[in-house]
Amino acid sequence: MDIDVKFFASLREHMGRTSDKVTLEGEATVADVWGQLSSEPMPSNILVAVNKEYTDLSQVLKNGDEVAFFPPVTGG
Amino acid sequence: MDIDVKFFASLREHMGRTSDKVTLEGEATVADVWGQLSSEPMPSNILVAVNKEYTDLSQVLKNGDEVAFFPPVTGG
Amino acid sequence: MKVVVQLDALDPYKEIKHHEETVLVSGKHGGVVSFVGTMRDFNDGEDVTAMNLDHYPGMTEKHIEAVCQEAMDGWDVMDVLVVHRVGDMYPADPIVLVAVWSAHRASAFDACRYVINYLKERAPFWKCEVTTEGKKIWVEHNSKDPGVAESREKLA
Amino acid sequence: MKVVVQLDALDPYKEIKHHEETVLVSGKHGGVVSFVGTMRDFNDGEDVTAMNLDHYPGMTEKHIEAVCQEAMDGWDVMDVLVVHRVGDMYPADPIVLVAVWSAHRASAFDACRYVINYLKERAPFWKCEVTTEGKKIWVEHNSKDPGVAESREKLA
Repeated sequence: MDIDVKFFASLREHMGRTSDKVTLEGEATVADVWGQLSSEPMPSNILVAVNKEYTDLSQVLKNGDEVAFFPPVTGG
Repeated sequence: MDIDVKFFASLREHMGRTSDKVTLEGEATVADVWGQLSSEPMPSNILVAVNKEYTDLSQVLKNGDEVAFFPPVTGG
Repeated sequence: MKVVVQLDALDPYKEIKHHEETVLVSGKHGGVVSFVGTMRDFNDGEDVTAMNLDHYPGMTEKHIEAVCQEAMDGWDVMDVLVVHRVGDMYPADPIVLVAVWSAHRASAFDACRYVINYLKERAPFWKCEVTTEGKKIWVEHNSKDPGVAESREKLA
Repeated sequence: MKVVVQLDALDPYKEIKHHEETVLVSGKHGGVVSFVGTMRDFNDGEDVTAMNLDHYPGMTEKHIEAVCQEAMDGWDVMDVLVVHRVGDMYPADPIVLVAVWSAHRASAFDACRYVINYLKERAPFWKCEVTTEGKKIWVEHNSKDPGVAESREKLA
């Protein structure tokens, strides 16, 4: 399945890109997406969203999902 | 001693005047002022101020004090 | 800290801007919490067409200033502005503005709420409403904010 | 209920007036509580000259709307307006406006505080500050309002 990936803020600079595309075989979770993007473990403060809802690394994905990784939010 | 008296809001209408002057002999309290102004007892919801500070009927007065009587406040 | 009681119409947001431009140092406060109380066109089931707000000149300002000072002493805030109208007004007219500037929002919320609650409890103002039938009604009491006792506890 | 995320400069009090004139029914609300967050010219001991506010289009609006809806459901309020800037800004620029209209002030204070607290906790925005030396610093976390947990308890 094909997954759209987005990075924001300091993580975007760290990863050197704004977005990416990942192709995974069989059942896959957000953790599998991260595993394809980086050889480092995901920093513990990084937040995860799938299709614009907060979730975590264990969420199972489906084809076409949008997965976003970003640091703690600082709006307002 | 001479006391300046002020009435506000619905009490002003009830008393039929905005202000008054009362002359008292010897030691006198706010209660004595009210006694000179009206034969009725002071309604229990009426507030009292002497020289623009809240107080009660027992306060002892001095010459020239300004005594105000008014209903519960409703600002803001 | 500034307290104004005025007969003139009140434009609360112009007052906030003016205060920021003339009194506050730009770029230092992180936030401002404001409360604007406006006249409603109904009360206790009656349609209200006009209102006269009576006050006790001198005592009113003194007590609002005391409440503002308590807020400045009780919370970490940078400035407090209160403007309160008196005289004749009409539905939707702003009656009172309380604005509190602070580095952090929690203090600004607490202090603003404290000021409006205790202003309503202690400042000598009296509302006299005129109904559609031309009846004059002295408002007997203000609605209570359940937070009044709470703010007092925090300050104690 | 209206939520706007915009690149344009924010004039918070013009937004409040515009909302009152176009959306609210005149004479029905008793008060409005607003919070305006402004950019400060310092942070953690550094002088700040500019800021870029990043966001996640779509997710940001969705989460602010959810917070506003929680406030509308949780308290007796008439309307909620949020306008939040993104992009480049400078010290003293307003960053965010939260305004809540209500018949009674207690609900307006509670709901306004809830919205700004949970917006800060959940809406995906990221501040990147530029210091006087030209250094870019991603702000790592927001200051906590001790009232966050409190509001949550009230709603539960």
